[in-house]
Amino acid sequence: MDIAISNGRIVEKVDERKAEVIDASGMVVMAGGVDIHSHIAGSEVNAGRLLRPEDHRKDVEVKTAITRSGVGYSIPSTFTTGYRYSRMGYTTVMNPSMPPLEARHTHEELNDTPMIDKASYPLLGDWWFVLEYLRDGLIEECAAHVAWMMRATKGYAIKIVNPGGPESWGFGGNVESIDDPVPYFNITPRDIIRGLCKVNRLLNLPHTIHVHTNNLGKPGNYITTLETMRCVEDLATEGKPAIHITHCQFSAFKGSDWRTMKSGAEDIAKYVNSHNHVTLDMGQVVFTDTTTMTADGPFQYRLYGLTGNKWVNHDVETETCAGIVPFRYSRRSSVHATQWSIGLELALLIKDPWKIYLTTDHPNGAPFTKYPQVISWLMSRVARKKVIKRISRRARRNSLLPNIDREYDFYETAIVTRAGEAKALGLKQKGHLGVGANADLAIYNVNPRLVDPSKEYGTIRKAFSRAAYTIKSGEIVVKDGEIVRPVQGRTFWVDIKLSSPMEPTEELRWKFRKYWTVEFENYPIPEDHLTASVPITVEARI
Amino acid sequence: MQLGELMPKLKVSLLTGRTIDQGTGRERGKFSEEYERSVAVCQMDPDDVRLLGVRENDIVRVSTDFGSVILRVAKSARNPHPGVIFIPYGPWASLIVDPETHGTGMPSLKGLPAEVEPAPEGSLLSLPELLRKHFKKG
Amino acid sequence: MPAVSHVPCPVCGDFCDDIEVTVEDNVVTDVKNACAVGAARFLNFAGHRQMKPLIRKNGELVEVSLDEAIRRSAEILADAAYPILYGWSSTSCEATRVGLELAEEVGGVIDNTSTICHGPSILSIQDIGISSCTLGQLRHRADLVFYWGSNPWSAHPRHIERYTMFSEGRFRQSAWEKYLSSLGGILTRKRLQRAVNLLLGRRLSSPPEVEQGLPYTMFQKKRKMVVVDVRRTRTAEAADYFLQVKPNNDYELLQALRMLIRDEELDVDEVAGVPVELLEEVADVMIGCELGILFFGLGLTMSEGKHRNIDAALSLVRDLNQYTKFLIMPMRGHFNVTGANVVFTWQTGYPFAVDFSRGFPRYNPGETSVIDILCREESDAALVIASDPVAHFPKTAAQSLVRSPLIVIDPEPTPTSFMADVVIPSAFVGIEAEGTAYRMDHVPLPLKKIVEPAKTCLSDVEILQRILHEVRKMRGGP
Amino acid sequence: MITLTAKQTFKVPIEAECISPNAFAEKSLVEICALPVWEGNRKRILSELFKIEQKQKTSKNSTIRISGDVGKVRRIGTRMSSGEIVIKGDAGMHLGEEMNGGTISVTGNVGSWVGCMMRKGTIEIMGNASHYVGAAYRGSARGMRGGTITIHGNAGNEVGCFMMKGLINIYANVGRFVGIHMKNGTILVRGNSEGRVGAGMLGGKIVLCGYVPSILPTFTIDDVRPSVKVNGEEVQGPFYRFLGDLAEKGDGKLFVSKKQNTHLKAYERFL
Repeated sequence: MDIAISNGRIVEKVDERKAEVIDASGMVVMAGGVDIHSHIAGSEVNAGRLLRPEDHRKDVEVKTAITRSGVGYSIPSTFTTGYRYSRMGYTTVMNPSMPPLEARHTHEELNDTPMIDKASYPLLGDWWFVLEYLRDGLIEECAAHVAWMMRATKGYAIKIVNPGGPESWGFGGNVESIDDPVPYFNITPRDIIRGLCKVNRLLNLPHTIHVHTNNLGKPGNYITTLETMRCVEDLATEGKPAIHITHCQFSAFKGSDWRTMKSGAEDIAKYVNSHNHVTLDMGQVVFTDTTTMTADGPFQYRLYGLTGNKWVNHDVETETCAGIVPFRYSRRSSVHATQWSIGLELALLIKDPWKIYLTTDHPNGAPFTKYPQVISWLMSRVARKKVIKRISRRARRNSLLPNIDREYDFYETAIVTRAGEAKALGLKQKGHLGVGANADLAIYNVNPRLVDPSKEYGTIRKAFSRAAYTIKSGEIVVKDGEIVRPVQGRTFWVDIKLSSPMEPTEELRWKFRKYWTVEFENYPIPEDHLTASVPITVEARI
Repeated sequence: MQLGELMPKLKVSLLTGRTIDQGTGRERGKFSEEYERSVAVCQMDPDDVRLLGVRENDIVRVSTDFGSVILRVAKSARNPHPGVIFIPYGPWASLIVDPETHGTGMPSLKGLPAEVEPAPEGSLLSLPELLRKHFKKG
Repeated sequence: MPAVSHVPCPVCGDFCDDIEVTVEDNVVTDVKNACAVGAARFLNFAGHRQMKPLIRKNGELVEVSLDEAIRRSAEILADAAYPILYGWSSTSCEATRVGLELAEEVGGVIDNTSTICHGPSILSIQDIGISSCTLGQLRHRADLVFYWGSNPWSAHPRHIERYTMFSEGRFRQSAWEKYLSSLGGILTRKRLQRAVNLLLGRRLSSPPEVEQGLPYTMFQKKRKMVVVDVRRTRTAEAADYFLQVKPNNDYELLQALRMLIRDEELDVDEVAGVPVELLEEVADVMIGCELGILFFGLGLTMSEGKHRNIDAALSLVRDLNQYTKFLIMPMRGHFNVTGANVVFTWQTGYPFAVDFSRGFPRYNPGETSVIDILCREESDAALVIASDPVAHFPKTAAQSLVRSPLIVIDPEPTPTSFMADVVIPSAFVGIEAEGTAYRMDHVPLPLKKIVEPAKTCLSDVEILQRILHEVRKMRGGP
Repeated sequence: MITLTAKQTFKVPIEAECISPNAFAEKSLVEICALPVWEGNRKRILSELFKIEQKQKTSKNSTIRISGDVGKVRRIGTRMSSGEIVIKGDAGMHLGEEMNGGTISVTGNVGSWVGCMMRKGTIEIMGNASHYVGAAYRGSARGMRGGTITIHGNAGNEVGCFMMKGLINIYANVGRFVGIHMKNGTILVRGNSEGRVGAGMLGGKIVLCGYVPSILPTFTIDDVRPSVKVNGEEVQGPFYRFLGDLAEKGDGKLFVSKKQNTHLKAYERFL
């Protein structure tokens, strides 16, 4: 079959005599890859870059006639990030944690991240405005201010990280469960999640709330994860998702301590298989030297305690915090190996591929450049067995993988790397090849008729590492895994239309002066600060 | 015996740094009177000034292993800090600091061993004079 | 008359963004809320300017057209085998972005002024990490404030008032009246008067604030201030504890504190001229606080030990987090030195001292840092922007800099432009040109354009873009 | 056997990691001449900068002799695993970086980062070395991991920074922060030190036969020893033995000559 492309979109047909023709026969053609959760830009990512010269030294990109130079490995510089995603056939990447006060920084970096479309999720779960309005039950006021914040920071979705944790971390504390009150604010994580879930619905945002659960990275936390999913069950409407649990692997630990730590994937999969209001992404671990970074300050401090590695902490006034710790996943460690197993177990035990998406929570589980390897594990039992043979014995004994025969086919792979993500994000023009879709395509040089992914997983891995062609908005940008044409890539943000648009009240200004150390007028980011701004207008219900 | 040996010399530790005057001075322009006055100065502990037998605004020569420079004496408002002199960042201080970075990129600008002596014969150079003298350009 | 408000102040790392500037027919006539230095910048920037481009011809700087100056600059950079591009801390991030592209194009070494201020801090952050925050976090929560080898009252005049001791936050009260009562004696009162004038003697704008009785503040204890310095600075006088450390002995003091907070015994009775009893008392205060912050300045990065002093400070603060919440922050000097580090890092992975000579970024301060390169006489050309190395580099480095062809882009004449071979006057960023800059705590803010620059003075961004374009033309590129 | 002679005195830095027995191995003279080097931002071939003579076809065990002014030639012998490099005169920075075997000897002085992150082999410098002898790269906590570095002259600051294994043997004086953050291995200094010896050390052994201005307050005295064994050799003392760096909860051993440091007598009251 043929796919016709004309000025950036997929169309019925074009005049073949005039058109440039790509012969993709014997290759796999998919929509451009969509990443729902990858830390590629912003103050936190950049602090990680600064922290790790030893990480960059071993992996460099040399300047060419058309591309800029840069460095990897686990936290690539901006240009390199764009090029490497594009080489893998990805055309859209979501940047999941943006401290609102430093949003300007995030967008400056995204302006310097070529080849891909992108968007960012502002961190709103511990913003004092949210805590106070939800505490006082003022959902609509809360929604109005969230709408203002989305516009001010040019954000795309509501990100909630360890709800209540960052505020408690302000004085070095944390919350232990979703009903543990936040000091000085008498509100619980449950209230925050439910409140923002309602706000999300009032505002008609394209994506659900994007949640990093409490107790992340703690043995036994799968209970918290189940509670978190349950606590918004009643808020789901017409079978649509109401919550996205991100990098679920890190929130699916069983056991009471590190010694007894096991996989909780089975219980979570069981829940997800029987409910339609939840989507997940994997947060897959790959055995390598990487860098962990989250807005979960207390978790990162605990990680420093475990590893003794260098540790960065960055608290952001009235809003959130962030932490960074370099980390090496070793197959000999039973904990790390179990984590590796959990990610794949989730992806294989959850029946409906539209409910779980492929991520490594770049760079937390592994750099995004490891996706092709993860794909090969999903598509091949043999590839998985090969690793299982070499991991810690304890982890092998507890792993569910040996008894899982499921192997993804190319369609399922396409869903967990593009279609599913695009759907969950409400990006209607992405993730498919239907007429009207963005002409973002990836063509991989592997023949599904001749290649058996289960046996030839090496071929699969190679093919997905270096796309034969990547087409971005109708232009060939990558050929045979090399950049042939640098493009800017757009930045999406949601422009929320309220029935009565919120005027900055005297109260807002007063609070501003009290809460932040910058002037109200200097806080919002003007649209022209984004090199390629694409507002997505949504009509709110208020 | 020579005159030089009669002159008292003071072994001190040299600090350089920012001052509010240097800050406001530079805002008047690097070639302004204010800037010159604010940076071509050696702030000393009053007792050290007495010890050296000079008065405020007298001329002294400050020398290190890396050079020497003529400066105006000022009693520092905040004391005591005997044996410590302070010269604000600027073309004058830069002539006598230690360029050694010990492989860090950062020269050694604070806590340098130095010597202060009265220099009645010396005269304060204007900035252009100073630059021409030491850089043979401009 | 038109008053522009909420103007960020393009002078020091505090980057206060509440300045109100009055402009009458393109001239700044009044400044409110700024400190002495800030006000001086806004009121005097126009006074001392170089308006026309200059090129040195047989020994003399003579006026030339902008095109000729641009072309000459491009030639110098394109011909160089190891050029230096230095400055960047007093210009916009947008300019730095172009600067990095230019450095990459000409295969040069690009370095910013942190190389001679907080470069060592960055080196040790890369070994230890750092537990830091934005300044508002401290206004709301800090009950213990350390200033170590930094004197905000002179270098960051509004710091104490806006962010620490004299500021008021959700959980903290201003320490004003405690400070007043804590002082006795005429002399101190005189000094206090000076201090007060410095702080509040400024012309203030902002109408009296309307209290709305919102459930906002929950005051707890007041703040304590500790100052460690080799001199009794003005800041020291406001302190609850002042530790006068022997010059070049900060490292010992910090390491000793690391043991004392763990209640361990020292074999000595005095460290760096400070009796151990006093240190033990201070250690208790540190453990006892709810949120402590340690601000450190060049007193620590420049004295003997350099980055290892910072190692000790960062480790001390990290260790303290076992007992309480403790944070640390370098007091950055120039208003956008943080921004320079940030842009360098996202484009190259490294915050300063980046060597593009092999077509990709390499970083190794001591090898690729500008002072070392100059002292080894390795560079054969230099571009200096918005900085004055001749005034601030050690003599040997400055001499080496002026020996090879030197391009200077600066709004005003400086000792460096005085020595230059090409001088390109630019617009004052933050006054005559807009852009983005980063406060010392990494908070990005917009730089504003409040007056029109002279026709002959382009913005740094435009000048650099034109040089880059010219270089590419010479190389037959696009 | 192959000899390289620098054709001129270089101004800008030269990057020549290709000068190593491994890179020359099994190559004809023509191939060796064509090896890439960098002169500042200009890519050159080896023969543009050096006069090259080859006796017989080089194996990976053959000897490379270098003469002329190579004080600015960096990364000579990087990652070499066998063979020998002999430099007449000074050598530039990063000499023998990540070296994995073989020997390098220099008759003159060397720049900073000599033997940086080396694993095996020996480096001998007849003159002085600059800073960061046997250190780690920025941000990495893994310095020298084995082998021997001998310096007959002085060495600068941070000798053995983040050292993990091996021996550094310095016959004259050293700067500050000898053995900073070292985890293991041995550093023997026969001359004096400028101070802050063993700062932040977690383990390993530092022996200082000369004078030190002071011991860090975070070290505690533990014993006086008549002599110390350093890789087979008895170094005669007596030495004060300190343990530290307690600020890092380290248990490194620091031996300091008693004779040369009478000002440390005060510590004896704790024995």
